[in-house]
Amino acid sequence: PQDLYIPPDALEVILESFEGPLDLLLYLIRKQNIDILDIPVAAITRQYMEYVELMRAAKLDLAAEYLVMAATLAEIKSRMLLPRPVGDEDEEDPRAALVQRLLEYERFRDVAQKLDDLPRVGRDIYIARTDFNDPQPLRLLPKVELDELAVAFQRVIQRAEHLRHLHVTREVLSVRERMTRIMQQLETHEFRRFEDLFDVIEGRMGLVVSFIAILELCRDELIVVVQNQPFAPIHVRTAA
Amino acid sequence: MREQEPVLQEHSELKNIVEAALFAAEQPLTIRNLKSLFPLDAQPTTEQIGAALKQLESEYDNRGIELRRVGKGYRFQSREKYAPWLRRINEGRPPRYSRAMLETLAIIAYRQPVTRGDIEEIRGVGVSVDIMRSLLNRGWVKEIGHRDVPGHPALFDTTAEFLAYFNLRSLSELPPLKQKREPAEVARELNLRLPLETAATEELGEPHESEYPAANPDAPHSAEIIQLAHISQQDHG
Amino acid sequence: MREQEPVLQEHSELKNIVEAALFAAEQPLTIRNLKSLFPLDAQPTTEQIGAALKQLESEYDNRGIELRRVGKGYRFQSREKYAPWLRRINEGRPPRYSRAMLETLAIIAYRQPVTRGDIEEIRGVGVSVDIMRSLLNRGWVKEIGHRDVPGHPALFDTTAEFLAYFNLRSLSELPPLKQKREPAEVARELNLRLPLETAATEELGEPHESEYPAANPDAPHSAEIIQLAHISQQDHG
Repeated sequence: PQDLYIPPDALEVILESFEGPLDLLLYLIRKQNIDILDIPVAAITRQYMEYVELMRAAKLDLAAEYLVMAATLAEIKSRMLLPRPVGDEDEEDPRAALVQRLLEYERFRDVAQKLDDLPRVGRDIYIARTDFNDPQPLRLLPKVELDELAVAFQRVIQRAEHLRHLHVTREVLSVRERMTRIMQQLETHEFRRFEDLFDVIEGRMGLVVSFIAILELCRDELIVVVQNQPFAPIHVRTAA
Repeated sequence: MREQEPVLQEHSELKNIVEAALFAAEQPLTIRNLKSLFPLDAQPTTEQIGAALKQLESEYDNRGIELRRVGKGYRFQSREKYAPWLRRINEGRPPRYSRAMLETLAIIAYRQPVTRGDIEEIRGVGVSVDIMRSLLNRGWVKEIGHRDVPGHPALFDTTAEFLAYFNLRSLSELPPLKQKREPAEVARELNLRLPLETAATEELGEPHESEYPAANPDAPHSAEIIQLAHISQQDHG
Repeated sequence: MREQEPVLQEHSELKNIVEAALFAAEQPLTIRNLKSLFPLDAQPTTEQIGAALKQLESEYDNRGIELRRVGKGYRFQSREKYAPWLRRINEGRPPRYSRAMLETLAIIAYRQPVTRGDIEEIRGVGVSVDIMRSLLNRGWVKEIGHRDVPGHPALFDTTAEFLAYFNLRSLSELPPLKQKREPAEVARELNLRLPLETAATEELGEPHESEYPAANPDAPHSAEIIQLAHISQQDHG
C-alpha cells in the first residue's frame, strides 16, 4: 500500500495527465496487469467512472469524450449481460470495437514516446553553422508581383474597415485618450485632487474610463496616488 | 580523366566550396542545390558532388561535428554525445512537447496524409486548434489538400523540416510502429477467451477470483480512489 | 603531466567539444564562454582551451572554412575566396518584402499622393522610417511636395520606375480591387478623415458577416454527446 496516499496536488497532476478516455482506460488496464483482450468490463467501468468523478471533483475541464466513453462502457456492460445463443460463434464480442480502438491508440501512444526520444535539433544535436564571410555582399532586390500589391491593398482596406468599426465604440471614451488628458491635467497642476480628475457629467461610463485610465497610469508608474491618512483627500501627481 | 573523378584531392576547391556552402547555408543543401553553386558552364557532376560529400564525411569522422543527410539535404551538425556540453551555450532549456502534440505528430507522420478527424478517431479526443497551429507554425506539418468526402477536410502530412528536426533521412527511419492487430483476429481472440457462461456470471456481482485475487495486496483499488476523492474534495470544496 | 597539457591528442574530447560549441553557437565564443561549457569541477584551464583553439586553427588550414578571432571571441567563417560560390546559395531565394512594406507601397500606389500620416491612418499602425527609406531607395516612390496643412507633411507618389517594374503603362492599369462594397465608398473612406459622426452612422448595426463567418455548422458532435451524457447519467445516477 505504498501508493495509497497521493497528495491532492499530485492527484490532480495524474488526472490531468490523461490524454483522453482511451488513455485512461489503458492506464487502468495496465495498472492491474490485465490482458487487453480480457477486459473485465464491469470492474473497469466502475474504476473508470470513479476516475471521471474524481476529475469532476477536482474541477478539471472534463472533455466530453470522457462521458461518451462512459456511455459506451455502460452499453458494453449491458450487452455482456444479455444472454447470447449458445454456440453462436459469429456473434461479435461486445468489447471488440473498444478493444480494437485501445490497441490502435496504444500503438500510436507508444510510438509517440519513441518519437520524443529521437535525437532532435536543439536538444541532442546542434546545427553547425558558420558566418558567410563576404567582402562584397550582393544586394538582392526583393521581387514583387503586381498581384501581391493588389492583395496587400485589399488586406489593408479590409483591416481599415474592421479597425474603424472598432473605433466607433472606442473613440467616444478611449482609455488611452483619457490617460493623455489626465497627464495633461497633471502637467499644469503639480497635485490634483483625485475627484477633480472625474467629470460627473460624462456619466457612469466616463467615470469608469477615467478610473481605468488612472489605474493604467499608476501601473505604468507615470503617476503617483497619495493619501496621507485614512479618509484624507486623495491626491494624484506625476511620478517624475 | 573520367575514372579519376570520384577521387578528390585532399583539399580540392570543389570539396572546399561544398564544405563552406553547407556551413553557410540556413537549410540542409541537396546535391542539386550544391551543383547550382557553380556557373552552368562549370557545373560539377552529381558524382563529383557525391564524392566530395563522401570525402568530407570521412574527414569529419572523429571530430566534434559530423556531416549528415537529413531528408534529401546535407548539413553539418554536432555529434549527439557532445550535447551535454553544448546545452550550456544556449540559455533556454530545449522545448518539451506535450503528449498530445507528440501523439498528433506521430499519427500524422505514420499515417500521412490524415485529416484532423482521423487523428481524433485514433486518439479518442478532440485535437485542439492550438496543437495543429503549433505543428504548422513549426513547419513540421503542412496541408496538402482536401479529402474528397463531405466537408472536404484538410489533409496533412509531414515536411522536410520535420525530418531535419528529428534527424531523419526519411520516414522509413521513424521508430517502428507496433504491428497492427487485425479486427477479425481481435474479435476471434475475444470470443475464445470469453466462454458464454462466464459472461453471464461475471457481471452478476459475484466475486470473480481471477479478476481480483484475494491474495493480491494491491486489490483495494477502488477504496483507495474513493479515499482520494475525499481528499480532493476537501481541497477544492 | 603539466607540461603535457598544451599538446592535445589529434581528436581529444576537449578539442571536439570546443569545435562543436563554436559551430553551434550563434555568436563568437570567448575562452571564458568555452570554459563555462564544462562543469565547475572539470573545467579546463585557459591554456588547455587555448591549445585546442590553436590546434583547430591549424586543422582548418586549407579547408573551406577557417577559425577566426573577432574581438575576444572565436568563430568559424567561410573563407573569403569562396564567396562568389556561396552567394549563389541565396540566389534561388530572393529576399521578400515584409507585409508592412507591401502594404505601404500598395497604399501609395492606389491612393497617391499620400502623406505618411495617411498611410498610418489607413494601416492603423505606424510606418517606420526604414520602410519609407527603402521604397525611396528602390526608386519606386518619390516625394512630390507637401500638403498644405499644419506641419506641412511630405506627399508621396509612385515613379515611372515603379510603372516600368510592374510593366504598367499608367496607374489605371493597376489591378482593380475585388470590392464587396462600392469602390467610391471605400475610396471616400480611405481618402478622407471621416468625422466621427459619419463613421458612426455608417457602421452602426452593420454586421460584418462575410468577414467573420459563423462557426462551421457541420459539427454533428454536440447533439450526440448530450444524448450520450444522458445515458451515462441514467446509468450511474
